[in-house]
Amino acid sequence: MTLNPPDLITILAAGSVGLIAIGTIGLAVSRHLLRLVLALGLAEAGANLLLVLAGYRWDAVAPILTGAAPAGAMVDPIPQALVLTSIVIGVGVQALAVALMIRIKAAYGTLDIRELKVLLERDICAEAGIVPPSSIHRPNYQPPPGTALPARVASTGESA
Amino acid sequence: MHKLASLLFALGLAFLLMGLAAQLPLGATPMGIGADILQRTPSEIGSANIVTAVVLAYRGIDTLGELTILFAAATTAGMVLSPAGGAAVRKAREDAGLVLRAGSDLLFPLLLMVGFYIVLHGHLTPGGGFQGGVVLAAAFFVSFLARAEKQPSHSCLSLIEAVAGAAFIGIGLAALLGGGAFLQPLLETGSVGALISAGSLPLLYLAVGLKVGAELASLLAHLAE
Amino acid sequence: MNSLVLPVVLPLLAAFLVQPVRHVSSGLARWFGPAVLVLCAGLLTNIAMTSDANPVTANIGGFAPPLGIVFYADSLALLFALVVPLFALLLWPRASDDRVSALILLLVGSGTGLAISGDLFNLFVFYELLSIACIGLVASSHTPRAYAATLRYLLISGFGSVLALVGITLVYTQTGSLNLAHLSELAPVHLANPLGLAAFACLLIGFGVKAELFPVNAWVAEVYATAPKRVSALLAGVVSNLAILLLLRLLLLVFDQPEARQILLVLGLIGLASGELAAWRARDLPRMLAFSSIGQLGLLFIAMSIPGEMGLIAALAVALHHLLLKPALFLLAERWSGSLADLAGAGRRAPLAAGLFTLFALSLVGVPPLPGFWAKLVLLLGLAAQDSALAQTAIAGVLLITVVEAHYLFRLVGLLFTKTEHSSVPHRGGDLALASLFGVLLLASMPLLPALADGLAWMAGQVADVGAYRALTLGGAQ
Amino acid sequence: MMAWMVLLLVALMLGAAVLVLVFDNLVAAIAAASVVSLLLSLVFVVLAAPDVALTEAAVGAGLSGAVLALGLRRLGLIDLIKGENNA
Repeated sequence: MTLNPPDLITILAAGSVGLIAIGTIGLAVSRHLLRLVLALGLAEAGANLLLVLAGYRWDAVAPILTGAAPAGAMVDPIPQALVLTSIVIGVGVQALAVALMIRIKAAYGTLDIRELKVLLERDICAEAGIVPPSSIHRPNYQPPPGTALPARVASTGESA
Repeated sequence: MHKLASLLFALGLAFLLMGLAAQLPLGATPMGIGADILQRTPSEIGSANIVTAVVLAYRGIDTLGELTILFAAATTAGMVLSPAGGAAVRKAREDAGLVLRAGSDLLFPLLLMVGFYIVLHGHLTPGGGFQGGVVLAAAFFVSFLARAEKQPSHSCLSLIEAVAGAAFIGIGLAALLGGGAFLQPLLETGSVGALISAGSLPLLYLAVGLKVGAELASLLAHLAE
Repeated sequence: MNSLVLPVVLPLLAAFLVQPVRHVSSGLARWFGPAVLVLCAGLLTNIAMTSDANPVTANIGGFAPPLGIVFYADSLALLFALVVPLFALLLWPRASDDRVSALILLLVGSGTGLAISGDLFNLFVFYELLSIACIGLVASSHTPRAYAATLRYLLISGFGSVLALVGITLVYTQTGSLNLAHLSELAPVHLANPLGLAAFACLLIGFGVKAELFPVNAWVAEVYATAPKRVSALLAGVVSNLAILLLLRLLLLVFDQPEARQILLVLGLIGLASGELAAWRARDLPRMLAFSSIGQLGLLFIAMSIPGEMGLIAALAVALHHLLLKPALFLLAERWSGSLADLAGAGRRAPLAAGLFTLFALSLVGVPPLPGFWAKLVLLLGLAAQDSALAQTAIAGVLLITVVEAHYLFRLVGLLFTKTEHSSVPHRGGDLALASLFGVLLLASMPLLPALADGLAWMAGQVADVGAYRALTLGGAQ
Repeated sequence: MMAWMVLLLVALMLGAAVLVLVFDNLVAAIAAASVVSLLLSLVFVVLAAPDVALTEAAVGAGLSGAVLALGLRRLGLIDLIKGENNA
């Protein structure tokens, strides 16, 4: 059975919505920092696809004047200009996240978001000189062997 | 149990978003401003690629913001990766394999040419400063990967970056000082489709291409250290 | 030669040129950043003076508004645009190498742009630039905990930018335009349906990350605790108020619907409650101030939800009060960044700092002679004017939460002045001079309250006058 | 005919996107993310948006793939010389 134009657009809308949903799920569920960054990239790709789709006309051609009289109606150029900007924003944020991840792995030794939250909480409490709240869901959390915890955190841990 | 909960959350979210997207008049969205730009570009700006006209002329300050976002991201990544201000100790790198060395000798000039082609034809064919800048950054990065002794001089890259960024704003300010408005297209529009056309747009895209190329080359070099 | 664009563009140009200037002469590089900020502040005061109080517009690229991008600066936008360079000048981070001064200049350029731009996607671009500059400044403290807090902040603001992009797409598919003035014409027809409300919700949560709105403010405590205190002061004071101004402009011009205001009221109430209770439980000063800033901004959202000019006056009063108070408190936090228990008796050795803290606590809670009281009074009167059940619960909520706020603030004030023989607090030299400057400003504003009130009322009138906004921008003034 | 091709493209893209989250080997996850970008740039070509397609291909597939792979090498999660990797 042949698919007529409106189906093309619903397929693409489903694709963009699927990408946003998969990206959001990845952000909500995954534990590894790199997977979170990839999921953020997916969600941004989905939003970009939706924005380009917003300017699409079924029977229109690309907005490039090719010398000959403009063949038919042209696609709306404004969403394409906006998506150009937002793709490059996405990759800028991604490069920044990778740089931060390298530093975090060097300092905390872990890239698991839940362990990181626990270590961050202990670090802030240690810097402020207070006992980390016992409400952390794994009270006697021992960081994986071989992680070089900043010295002060380790020391207050024993003395508290 | 965890997987099931996330699956249900996924289906619910997809269903909600699909309901939202189904209501959108996609395919027949109102094109008030877009149609107006399609008519006015050939005469007013003279660039064959109308998206370039929107990116650089009608919405020029968006692109300046975009350029600055990439500058901010690259600066912060550089600051995070080498807090000592670029004097990071460079691990001894040995030469890459024969394939990459031979390949990079062949690829470097080609990539450079393609990169500059995309940047300089931004107002005629699809492409422009951002895409060409990425290709230029790839060209420098391939040669950096292949040869161990090839060290990226961060100071020279940041100089190109600063000069190109200042040139972009300078062209905009020239329009402002010349009595027009900021980032008003200067010079005559020439005939649509000719290489020298669309006034100051090619110059702006050249500045964008150089800046993006230098920034991303130094970012990749920082990451690869 | 319309110079409204210069305060946005010159900081960006200076940020690009900081590196080469360092090569030219290191002496000049130290004063290059602050000099540009002084120039921008001068330009803005010049514009404010010469425009004799009617709004100024500037078309970017010379194209008429619905087609191109327009900068529109009425008195409120000029006030906020002036505040950004001044506060950045006051709170210039001490250990500032080139890259930090470049990021501060980017923050000023994008902040000013956010205050005066009149185009929806242009606001999104400046908002993203502001967010990355803030991320860079927080990461500039080069400690592992700052990097971890910054990465979580980056992920949340990344998700916020996805939502904001979806919101912009929804608005564009409905109206086909991005210019705020044009949108305010099309909105009653095209955006009054549930889809318009969905667009507002996406934009609200997307742009609400910086305004510490309820669902997306998980980053606040960690970032303000790990960032350098001067950066936290700048973020908590100036940047959150810029995000509020952006949301206020969207609410007034494009989404002027009762449902939108109810969303704001509910989220503001939740933010207020969660922020103040978390501050009550916090056990170190920086995080206590971070949570109290969430609470204050929740109060600001409640004020924004009040329709009409009364709501605007309340929102401006609370916003300016927050703008003055939060940086000062964070400057004090630099001196006492340890745990609250250690601060027992700290007031004995630093009477001026403790006195200032007491003054700020009194004004935050809203004790009569201080401006904090008047801001809350106007807010409660605005809420009382509406007869909806939601507004009544909001009044009850605000009063109850003020009790909690008073408790944890005066608990600390009492702790400061307790008599203890020994004190283990290592004294770091905080910015006492700056904090006392804010204190003097606060005290000086007390006798001028009537004049300030009229000024706010006139400003609110000008902001609420959407017709004038539309006429001036679409009228195509140069 | 064209709609069938687009259906295939979108199905492959969503499949690759799911694989990004499902793969436990991180290098494969990055490869899947580049595949999503590449297929997305093909979809942009179908949507008569050549500029955006070129940007998505150059920036999405190329640059972000390179940045992530370099990041992984710096994180020590892949060892280029020996080729095996530990997630």
